Amino acid sequence: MDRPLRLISTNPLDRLARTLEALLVVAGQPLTPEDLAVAADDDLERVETALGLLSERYREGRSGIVLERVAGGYAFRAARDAALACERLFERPVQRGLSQAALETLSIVAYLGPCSRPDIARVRGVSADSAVAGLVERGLIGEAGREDGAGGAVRYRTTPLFERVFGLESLSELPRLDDLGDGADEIRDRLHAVADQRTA
Amino acid sequence: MDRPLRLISTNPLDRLARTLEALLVVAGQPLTPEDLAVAADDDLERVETALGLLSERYREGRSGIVLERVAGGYAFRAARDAALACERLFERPVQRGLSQAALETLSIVAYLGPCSRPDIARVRGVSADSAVAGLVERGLIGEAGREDGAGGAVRYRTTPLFERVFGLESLSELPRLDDLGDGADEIRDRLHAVADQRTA
Amino acid sequence: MIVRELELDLDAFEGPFDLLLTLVLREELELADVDVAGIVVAFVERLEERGELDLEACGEFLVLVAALLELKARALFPDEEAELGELEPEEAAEELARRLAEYRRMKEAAAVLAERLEQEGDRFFRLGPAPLAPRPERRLAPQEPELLAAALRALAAEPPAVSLAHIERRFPPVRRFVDRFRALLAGRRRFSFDAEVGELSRVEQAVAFLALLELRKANEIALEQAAPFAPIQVSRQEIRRKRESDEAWTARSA
Repeated sequence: MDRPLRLISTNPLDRLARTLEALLVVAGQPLTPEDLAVAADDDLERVETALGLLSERYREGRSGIVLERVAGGYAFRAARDAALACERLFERPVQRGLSQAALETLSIVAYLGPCSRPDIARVRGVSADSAVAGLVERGLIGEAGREDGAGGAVRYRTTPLFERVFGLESLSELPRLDDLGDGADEIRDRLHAVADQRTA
Repeated sequence: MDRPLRLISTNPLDRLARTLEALLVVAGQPLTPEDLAVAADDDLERVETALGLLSERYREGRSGIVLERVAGGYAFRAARDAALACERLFERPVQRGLSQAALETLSIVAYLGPCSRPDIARVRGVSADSAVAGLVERGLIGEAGREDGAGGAVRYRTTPLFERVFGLESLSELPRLDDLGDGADEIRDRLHAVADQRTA
Repeated sequence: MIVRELELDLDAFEGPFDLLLTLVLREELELADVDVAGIVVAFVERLEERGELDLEACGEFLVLVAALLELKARALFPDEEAELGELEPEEAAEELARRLAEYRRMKEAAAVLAERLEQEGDRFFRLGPAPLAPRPERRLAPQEPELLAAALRALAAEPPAVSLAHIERRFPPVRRFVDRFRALLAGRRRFSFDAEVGELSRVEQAVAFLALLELRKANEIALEQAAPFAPIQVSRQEIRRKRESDEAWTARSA
């Protein structure tokens, strides 16, 4: 009677999926399919298939544990409908109270790639020191060597945690800089609207 | 035919179980039933019942994620049959080099003697907090009392492990830096002067 | 229509225009955050509602907004007046516009991030290792002590002067050409400007021409051109040459 069940439970792909569950629940950060294949000592294609199974099993609305694709890999997180419960228990030191200055600094580092405090100050027009220090402390940006090799100003880049907090699969998911118009078109349109009203 | 299943999936206890799953997958330490009851805003008895359900669902042989009852409460862990895979995941290749930030911090502590984070930050021109934390975690530097007695900042010095890694019998075997000045104090002054210039 | 009572509804400020001016002047409101274009649009819309052209109000408004814009531009680039001063006004304006556009794009990017944070706020995940996970040992290969010495030497090295290289590359300083032309004229009485700068880029030629004007203004050179677009001949000013040759003579005889 329980034959079919047993068959399923000893299915090698299911075994692999269980191994992946185990790896994902102990990992401190997202794991790439390659990481998982190496650790599970299995081939990449099968790992991808098993990840497909797990994504289905651990999805919003079905499970309290959700498997998400983020920061270049896969990671477990809490289901969105448990957010309120999570808020009662856990601090959110990373994202709480990010100031406008911090967000601007973060955008500059995310878009311009490794850049120094003087680079950031040049774009923002004001010193970036405290914003940078705050972002480093939160772990959203980290050091990436110095300008001109040694001796120059320290450069910063965004961390995988940044992608995780903002729910990005990778930095390339950010809107392209070219698509962030300078707003001139919108202003022009509004002015034209007024002008049209006038002649009407 | 699927009536009973449907009943289960909308059963409030199952909802509670999902919330508990979510809380447990986010937690960095074991959670007590009391913690869980507060966070889930539900009563303790129901939480205990739901934990029973989850212990059944997340058990050895059935799932790669196992719910474990430990001294401090409940926590998810990897299934035992995934132990080898987990070992491979955590087994890190021997790291070949240190980051720029780590190397700078280490050289300051090694050459200038016990220093606090503010000391290191002053020479580097940027916060040393994460570099110091990283070096402490790997055992290359350790605490060495506080500045000005009890209330001051913690100072750090290099450890015996540091000497082993760098192949030194003692700190006096560090390469000489006569070109930078005579003794630690003079070198420190010079480093401060350059750092001030860099931030100017 | 009273310009000062213009009601504004901007991201950074809500209220009458004169209150905004007061707050800005008291430095209680960061001008960098104020959307000046939004003020202009609000004014034009108000003007349109009234249905008649109030010239006096327009004049007053223009003066106030121009002042606000200038303040804003200066606030955005506090330390760079000297740098921008090296440039010709048009180039400086272009550089300012470029940077304002860049800043504006970054502000929009920041808004995108803020929105994303809002949407993703209900995603909770674990920071750091799992409660019962093994703590891996991070082993480090043997290191060379010389690395430490090199790191400290690098920290003790004089920092490179704040690099304006990217500006200079595009806009060589006028000074460079002033010096170069002076040196040329120390050796001979006259030279052909066109021949001298013929192989330079257009930008460099333009800056070289500015240097000529500078030298002419200081009365150090005379410029001749046979016809419009004909080659420009540059020669030393006679009076100056005389004095210099006297000095040279004295020096040589001593």
